[in-house]
Amino acid sequence: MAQITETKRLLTTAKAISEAIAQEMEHDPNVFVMGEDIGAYGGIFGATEGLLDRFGPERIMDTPISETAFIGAAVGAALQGMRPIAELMFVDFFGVCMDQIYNHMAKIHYESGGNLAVPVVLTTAIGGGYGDGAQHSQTLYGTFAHLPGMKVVVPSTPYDAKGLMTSAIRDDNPVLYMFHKGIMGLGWMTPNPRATDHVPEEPYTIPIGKADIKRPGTDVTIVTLSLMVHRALDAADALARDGIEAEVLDLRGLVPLDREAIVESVRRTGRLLVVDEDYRSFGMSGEVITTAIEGAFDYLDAPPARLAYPDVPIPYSRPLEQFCLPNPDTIATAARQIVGR
Amino acid sequence: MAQITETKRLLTTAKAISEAIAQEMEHDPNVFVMGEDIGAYGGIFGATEGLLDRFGPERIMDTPISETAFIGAAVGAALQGMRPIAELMFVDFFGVCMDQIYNHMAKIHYESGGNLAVPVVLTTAIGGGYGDGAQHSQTLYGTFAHLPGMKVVVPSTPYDAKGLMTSAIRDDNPVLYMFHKGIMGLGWMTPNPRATDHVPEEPYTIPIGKADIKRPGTDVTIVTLSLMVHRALDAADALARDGIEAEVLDLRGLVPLDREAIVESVRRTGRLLVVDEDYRSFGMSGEVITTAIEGAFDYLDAPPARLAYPDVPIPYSRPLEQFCLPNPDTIATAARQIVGR
Amino acid sequence: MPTDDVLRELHRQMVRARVFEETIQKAYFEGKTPAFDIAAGPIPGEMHLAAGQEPVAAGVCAHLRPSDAVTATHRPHHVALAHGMDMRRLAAEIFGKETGLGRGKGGHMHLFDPETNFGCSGIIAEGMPTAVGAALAFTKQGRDDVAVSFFGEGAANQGAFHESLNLAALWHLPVVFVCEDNTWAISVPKDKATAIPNNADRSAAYGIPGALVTDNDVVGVYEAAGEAIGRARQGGGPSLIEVETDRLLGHFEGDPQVYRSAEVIEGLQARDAIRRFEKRLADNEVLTGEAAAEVRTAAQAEVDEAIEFARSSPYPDAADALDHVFA
Amino acid sequence: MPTDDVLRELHRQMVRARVFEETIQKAYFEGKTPAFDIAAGPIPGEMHLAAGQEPVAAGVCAHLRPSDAVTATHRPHHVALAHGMDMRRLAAEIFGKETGLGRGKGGHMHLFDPETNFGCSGIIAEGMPTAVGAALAFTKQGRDDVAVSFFGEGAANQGAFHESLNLAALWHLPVVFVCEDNTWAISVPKDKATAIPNNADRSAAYGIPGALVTDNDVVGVYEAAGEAIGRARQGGGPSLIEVETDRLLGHFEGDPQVYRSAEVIEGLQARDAIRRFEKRLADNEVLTGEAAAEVRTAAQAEVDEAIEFARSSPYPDAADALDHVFA
Ligand SMILES: Cc1ncc(C[n+]2csc(CCOP(=O)(O)OP(=O)(O)O)c2C)c(N)n1
Ligand SMILES: Cc1ncc(C[n+]2csc(CCOP(=O)(O)OP(=O)(O)O)c2C)c(N)n1
Ligand SMILES: [Mg+2]
Ligand SMILES: [Mg+2]
Repeated sequence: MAQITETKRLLTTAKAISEAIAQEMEHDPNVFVMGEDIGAYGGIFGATEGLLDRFGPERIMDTPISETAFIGAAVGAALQGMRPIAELMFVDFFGVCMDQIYNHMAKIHYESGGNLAVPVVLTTAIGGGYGDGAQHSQTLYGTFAHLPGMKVVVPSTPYDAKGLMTSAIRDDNPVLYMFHKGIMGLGWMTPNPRATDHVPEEPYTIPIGKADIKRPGTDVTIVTLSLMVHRALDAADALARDGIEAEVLDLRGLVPLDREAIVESVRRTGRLLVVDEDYRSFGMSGEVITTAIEGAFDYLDAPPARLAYPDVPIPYSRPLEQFCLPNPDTIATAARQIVGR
Repeated sequence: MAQITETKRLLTTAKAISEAIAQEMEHDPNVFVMGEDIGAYGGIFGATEGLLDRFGPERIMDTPISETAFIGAAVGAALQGMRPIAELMFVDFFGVCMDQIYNHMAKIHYESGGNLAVPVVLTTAIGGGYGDGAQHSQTLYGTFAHLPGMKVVVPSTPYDAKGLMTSAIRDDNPVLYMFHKGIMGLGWMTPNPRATDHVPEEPYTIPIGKADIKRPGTDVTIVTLSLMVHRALDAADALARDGIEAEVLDLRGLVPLDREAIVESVRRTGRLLVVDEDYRSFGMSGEVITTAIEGAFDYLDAPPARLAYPDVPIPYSRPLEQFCLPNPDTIATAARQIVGR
Repeated sequence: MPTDDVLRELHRQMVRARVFEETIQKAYFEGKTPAFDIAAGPIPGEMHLAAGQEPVAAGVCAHLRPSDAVTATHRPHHVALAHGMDMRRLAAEIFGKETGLGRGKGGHMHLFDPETNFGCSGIIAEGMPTAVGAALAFTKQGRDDVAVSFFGEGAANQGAFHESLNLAALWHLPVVFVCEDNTWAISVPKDKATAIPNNADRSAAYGIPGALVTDNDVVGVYEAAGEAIGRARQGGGPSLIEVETDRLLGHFEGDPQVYRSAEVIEGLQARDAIRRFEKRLADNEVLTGEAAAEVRTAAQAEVDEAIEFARSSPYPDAADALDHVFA
Repeated sequence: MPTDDVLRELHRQMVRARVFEETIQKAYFEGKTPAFDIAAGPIPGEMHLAAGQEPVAAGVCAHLRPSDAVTATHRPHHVALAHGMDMRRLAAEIFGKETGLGRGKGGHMHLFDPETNFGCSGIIAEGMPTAVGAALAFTKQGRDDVAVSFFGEGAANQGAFHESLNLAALWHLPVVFVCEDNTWAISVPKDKATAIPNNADRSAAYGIPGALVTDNDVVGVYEAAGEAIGRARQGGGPSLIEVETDRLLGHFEGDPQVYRSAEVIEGLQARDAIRRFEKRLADNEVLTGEAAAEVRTAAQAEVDEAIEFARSSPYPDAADALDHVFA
């Protein structure tokens, strides 16, 4: 779990991310940022706030709405020794630039037989729940995790967000860094108390590919990530009141997938519930369950189950969207079913 | 299984597909085809061979290399009552036009509350094994199956290919029709004896979303699709020589997924092996295993297993690529492990 | 020069759109004050209003009939209304109600109306290929309908712009591409995004006519669009029109607009196209101040009725979220 | 007019590329006759040869140094060799050997060479943004290197073309975009894909200089490229050059070429740029027929040595397929 040092220094996730970027830019002149509205605006979700004033337009570069060109330019610059950070404003827009992300950023290192590195951090906002409709509300981490060649980081807290961003920038591989709008601590989003937390000022790293037990438990393992970690923790509190101790395992990312942590926890609890804000089928929920089957089949006291976003585009109207999203009640109910009480 | 009528009429899969398109174009003036090199060339993989001579350039339209524009145009034309067929030459190119495919073709019906239909058939070639490298050899059916709003059809035989194409064209929904280069019966690809087979001349349909038992068996269920069906059938022959009767279930597509067929077969055999030419993680193999867990957990005599393409970009060099692809030997070995003899 | 009746109709359409959006704006902030929570209130999510851009919609759509296809953007209300969309079903969709255009599934960036052949997309420039496809269908169906694609100046640097114009020109399709140049793409000004001053000049890259309308002039739009749409309808192929217009409000409601000064914003308000047009109509004795006020009153009544319809309509059943994935 | 030494070097580079590809072509068909099986023989997969297009590569790369970045396409050999790529490691990669540029992982469409700052992509037009990014890096690093992006005329209708040129022009980057117009995109001729006759004219859409080189003339390419590359190197920003060249062979080996007649193909062969250039050099007494023959002999020796290196090199271990996913 996150090491809390004595002095409490509270930051939102957005500030934790921009601080990590700023600290890396301070000591590494090769780091720069490109994206739409990441300059004067500070990033639509605040991930680059304050950076323009501090580093100027040469290193904090607003771009045209040309994702293929500027994300491809990040790849090209990385191949020349730079360490670009490029922001895809919403992950939902990946379709206009997926070729650069996936046929180039993700494959060149391999195609070159390891002779070239592509140290790009591609940041993007994920998640809905606020009525933004089918083209601005998805998570899609399963889509990217299925395709080899990029690491996929998906933090849930300010502390993890800073440490993982520092690791992502220092990583010699392309890293897709997906931040959920609901964990950024934005003043204009539905408040999430855990989106502001203690974040040490000095730079630190968190290893990419290591899951974190956000709440230890003995009766059932709830595997999830991003905003759903908070929903699961709320559910776990409710379950605890009924004497059910749920362990909440935060994957913190999907590539590399911390299969050991999943297997180890499921072996202990004997029960698995996967909570997934991405589409149910052919994604994260099936992979995590299969991982448990492969590593903990004989330890299972009940069939693993999943609570995921149904296989439907994201509806706009509030009752429709809320119906589709896992929430503490539905998570707790699903966990109770698995535990059988 | 495919009903074989008395008179044998042998067609390659490519001819079976172009025949289905031609027959639908004959009786439905709204059907037309757009794509690169689908006219005089007949489609790089022969799916539109002969159609230009028969229907002329007004209905068989070669396009510029502008996938976003012409696939988007297919969406726009479908919204006006046409029934376009658009060909994305290789699925590997999806990244240049994924927004039209996925944010538009797949979502407009839902966003319109069911008021608009988008009857587009998007055909695309999948698969490798012939040294075409990381950008021309993928299957990626898992990527598309994860995203809601489109049906995903992936035939393995000439008979299925014709019936499924007829169904796809008549379907009021967008249908992604993925044909594997290795099942087309092309003169310039490694011969596949099952890529030429009896195909009735009269139009017929095969329901989208219904799996087919290509070989009945009692000891283990091998779930797969596309070219891997043929690899699995070869493996099953080898297994039979050792007295192991493998059932080969051909999914014939992933959306809708025929979960009943998977569960029914696994309940009978008690054992499941998923063979997947797509990348191993976060894809089809995990979804099929999870489906078995959800529907047949108490019937399992062994943990379900998977043999899939490893999570690496497709290497060019023959020994490297062949190492990654499932083949009859590795399938038989995996099946023997599950059966335990 | 358009007739006085046309001038009055152009004015009426601009006012309808303005009043509709002013009213939507009020409703949008219900439940979002004092603390702004984008998810709260009767209208959640992003809200992109077009105040200042009404001349583009009114001037273009005056030449269209319901069977002509129109594709718009994330900022679609002014275009939808000018093209004749039922205001009640539009409002109901924005309120997420069962009676909305998409039964509440689409929302304000995803409006689809078979009645007026209207669609829009929240993805920049990606509504353009759909318009090209509609025009392709028209030629195949022997219809003399045209397709009009609205997009912002920021969209003109997206690949879909290039591919769509080339394909439409190559196939000589009846499409008119209308670029709403309001200077801004969220916080990024045109000159920080576009390598040349005018997108109209990019028409030469496709061998099609290009027209630039300056000063947010609805009559200029009306005339340029009339020519382009008439040409397309008669088989003369596609055109590109760029209109210099103004975005009076933030990119979306709640936009702090840190990227432009209060002076700039006040300057924009001061040259509000509707007020300037009303003065001109009054000077030319086409429409008196009183008559203009009546137009506004009538528009407000129409809008209030539509909003009331939306408010009083039921929400869809939650479980309906699972319907309409497949036909 | 280039010096005689330059003319001879241009000729030598064209001949090297031609001889290399003639030899690769023979090896490609080993194991593929009588029955053509694309997966069989020492070189599997698609094989795109550039016979006829050597003037473009030679004329442009004559102005480059190894630190200048070059991105090419699915048809990359002539460019790679002209830019100085080690022929042995190129050949070894095509043969899928451990000693290849990418240890056999990339193949002929995915050649990456840090020594000559060379890369290519099998996705049409998608090598262009990478070149823009290289140029961006050069400006940040204070290097006076330039980036050159090669692409076909068919790529000029892909969105990436538009976005790349706009971004390079907007940021005034040292990139030169070189369009190899060989008329054909597989089976689709330029006039069935491109709305205007010359892509060079599209430079105006970005406010950058455009040049058209006709008749597959290596000297014309050399001069146009010299101007554009010099300008870019001195901070003058990007340019677009289109060269009318010829694809003498099929799109890929095994292409039945049903889309063009034998006469057309013979016509192309008859105007082979290398033979025409040799005649011109002989007429101008720059290079005698004998000397030209020697150049070819020397090239063949170099090529044979490279192919022998490739053939005699070991394949990578099968399990190495799992390496190099991550650094
Ligand atoms: C492909 C894509 N990239 C980015 C965005 C985010 N975005 C929404 S509106 C907008 C600005 C659009 O500017 P413009 O095209 O000028 O239209 P305007 O907002 O001025 O009406 C951006 C960048 C998007 N929706 N789609
Ligand atoms: C995005 C994309 N679409 C289609 C293809 C398939 N394809 C490979 S080469 C080619 C033709 C390219 O023509 P051109 O750009 O003129 O280059 P040339 O082959 O003539 O050198 C096509 C369509 C591809 N590789 N990438
Ligand atoms: Mg704008
Ligand atoms: Mg070409």
